[in-house]
Amino acid sequence: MPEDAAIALEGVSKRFGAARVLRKVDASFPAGAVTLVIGGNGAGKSTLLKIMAGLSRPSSGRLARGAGADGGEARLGYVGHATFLYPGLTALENLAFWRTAHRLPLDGAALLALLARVGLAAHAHERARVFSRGMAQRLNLARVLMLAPDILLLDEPMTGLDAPSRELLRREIAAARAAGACVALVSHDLEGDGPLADRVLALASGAVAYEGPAAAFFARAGEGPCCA
Amino acid sequence: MDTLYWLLAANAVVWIGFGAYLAFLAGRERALALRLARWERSARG
Amino acid sequence: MPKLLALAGGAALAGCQWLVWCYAPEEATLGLMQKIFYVHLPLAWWALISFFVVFLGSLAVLARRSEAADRLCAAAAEVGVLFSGLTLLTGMIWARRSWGVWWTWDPRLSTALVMWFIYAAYLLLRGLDMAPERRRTVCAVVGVAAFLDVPLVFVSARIWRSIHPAVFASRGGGLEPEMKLTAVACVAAMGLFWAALVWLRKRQLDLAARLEAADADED
Amino acid sequence: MLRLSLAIARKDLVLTLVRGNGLVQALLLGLLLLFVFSLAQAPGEKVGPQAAAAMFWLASAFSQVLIFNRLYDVEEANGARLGLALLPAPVQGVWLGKLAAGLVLLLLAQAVFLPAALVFLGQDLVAHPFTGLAILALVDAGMCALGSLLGALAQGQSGRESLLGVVLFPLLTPLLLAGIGVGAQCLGAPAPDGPAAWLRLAAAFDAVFLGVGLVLFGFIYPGED
Repeated sequence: MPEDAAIALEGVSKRFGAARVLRKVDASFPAGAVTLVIGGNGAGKSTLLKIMAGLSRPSSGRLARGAGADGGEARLGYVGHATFLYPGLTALENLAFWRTAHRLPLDGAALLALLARVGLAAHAHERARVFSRGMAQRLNLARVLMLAPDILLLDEPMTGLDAPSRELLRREIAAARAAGACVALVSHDLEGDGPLADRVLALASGAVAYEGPAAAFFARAGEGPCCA
Repeated sequence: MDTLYWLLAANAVVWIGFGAYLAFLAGRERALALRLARWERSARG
Repeated sequence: MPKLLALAGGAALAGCQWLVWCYAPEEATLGLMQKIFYVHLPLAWWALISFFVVFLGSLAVLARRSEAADRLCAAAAEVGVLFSGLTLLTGMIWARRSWGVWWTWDPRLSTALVMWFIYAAYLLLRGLDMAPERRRTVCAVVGVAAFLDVPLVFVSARIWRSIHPAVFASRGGGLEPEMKLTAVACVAAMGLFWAALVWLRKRQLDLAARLEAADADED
Repeated sequence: MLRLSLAIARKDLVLTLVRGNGLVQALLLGLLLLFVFSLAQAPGEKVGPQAAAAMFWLASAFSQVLIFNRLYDVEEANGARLGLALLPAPVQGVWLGKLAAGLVLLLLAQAVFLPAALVFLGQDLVAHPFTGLAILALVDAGMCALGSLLGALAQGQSGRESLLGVVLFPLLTPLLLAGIGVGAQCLGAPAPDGPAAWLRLAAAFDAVFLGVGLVLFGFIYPGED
């Protein structure tokens, strides 16, 4: 795997029964950079992210992860289609559970500050059951941010968020990159999320269509019909 | 001869059981042969 | 090859019928009815061996993610359930005739019944609509747990009726040589037949899996 | 791993007892079983101690199926199961946590079933408090070790309650026999051999299936979606 890569895939394929979702994907995701993962519906973006997170085993090929900032195993933050929230627990209890489960020290004041950062300070003691989709997603974001991940995997995190929430998320992504995290962001919104990206990985029916700097990709995309 | 009657019943049960499973196997075999034939047709043409 | 084995097994079983009816002497106390024993015992043994094969296959599935071992488990479990079911039925008929009851809490009989339940549930689990990989591991876990349960079931059934006369044990030592020979021959013949059944079924499952894979490659 | 187990057990107990009604269904089902079985006694007659013990364990077994289904169902609402897969701790911590939560819930349910069995089935507790508690602890531990393993296996399946029951009950046979055997003695059934053999058997079962759960749980949980 390349020197600066926080996560690298070598010839990764995935099949579900008869369906081939990924075909021999080679890609590397450098630390301290945002990689935008794009592709049409069913191109294999979500599956790719799940494999990178270790939630799904590749049918063939290899996955390598670099060390974390503290020298140990890289800490992973994953935002998928599900929010991982327990509807019966309050916002604060949800965060506290996941923090304990991740073996991180518990600090109530810090958690409240984090909730304030994602604009949920007033709802800290409400149950997640009553949260709107946008609120739940912001709480989900707080859950990931409190882990201070070295690798941040975001699978269409903007879905269901209003404009201010999107801005908040983009600010947090930029902050994570500045802190040296490797960010992989699956998105359909090239206009909104394009400016964030350092690199682009484009998938078409499970195979890599483009991997490289974002600037070159957008220059090429500007000339012809977009390959996404 | 009552005992013989019971004995025959027990043996009959065993052979009916074997027969049923063999019939099941034969049914599967036929279904597989059909599928194989269909696959070969589609693979050639 | 498996068909040949099946034929050999069938022939051997037929040959054993001669041994059972003409060669082995009539048991003194149990009478003619004891001749069920020559079918009952091999069925029980090979059922137990089937479940042992499921256990070994399940371990292989877990350790090496082997798909072939999973299909072997499927075949062995089916034949095992069939054999233990027939063991139960022949045992019940024997019990009805000899002791006047259809069912008695004999440790071996009860163990066979509980095993039948366990592996019937195992087959049910196999028939469920799951992702193939998930089904393999789930069934393997149950396959391992089920076999480890067998000795516990047997011991518990024994404690449950500790006063029950050990009908089988006392006769085990008292078999006449002709009877012993017949019993051994029956077990061997049944083994041939068992191997043929498992082999046939395994081959079918292999073929089905290959067809499945071929269909997948076409898209 | 122990910290994870503790966190999970705590969270599940809060979700079930404080925020949910998870135990109500299990309790009602068990009580109904006991009540319906009490109809088996003809007027003026008494159910034997063995039958009463059997009904108590049957009620426990059924409520256990509901309890473990509920415990694993909790993780499905928003895909929290996948979140557990991402934890740095071994996934066996989940098994142990669910085991502990299930054990607490089962004991709570039995705290209701025991008096109910005594009342509905007209039994008297003959003094064997130590033996009774020992067999209760051993049988419950084994039931929860296996329930926690198989509960994970049934999740995501349609008809998983009955599926879990069908797979679980035959495997539990030795434990249930031990529970019924000693339970009957505690209710006054004559016992020439005493409970020692049953206690040993239940302990052996616990040892086997605690080991099996610890080793095999990693294979079936969390699973992919």
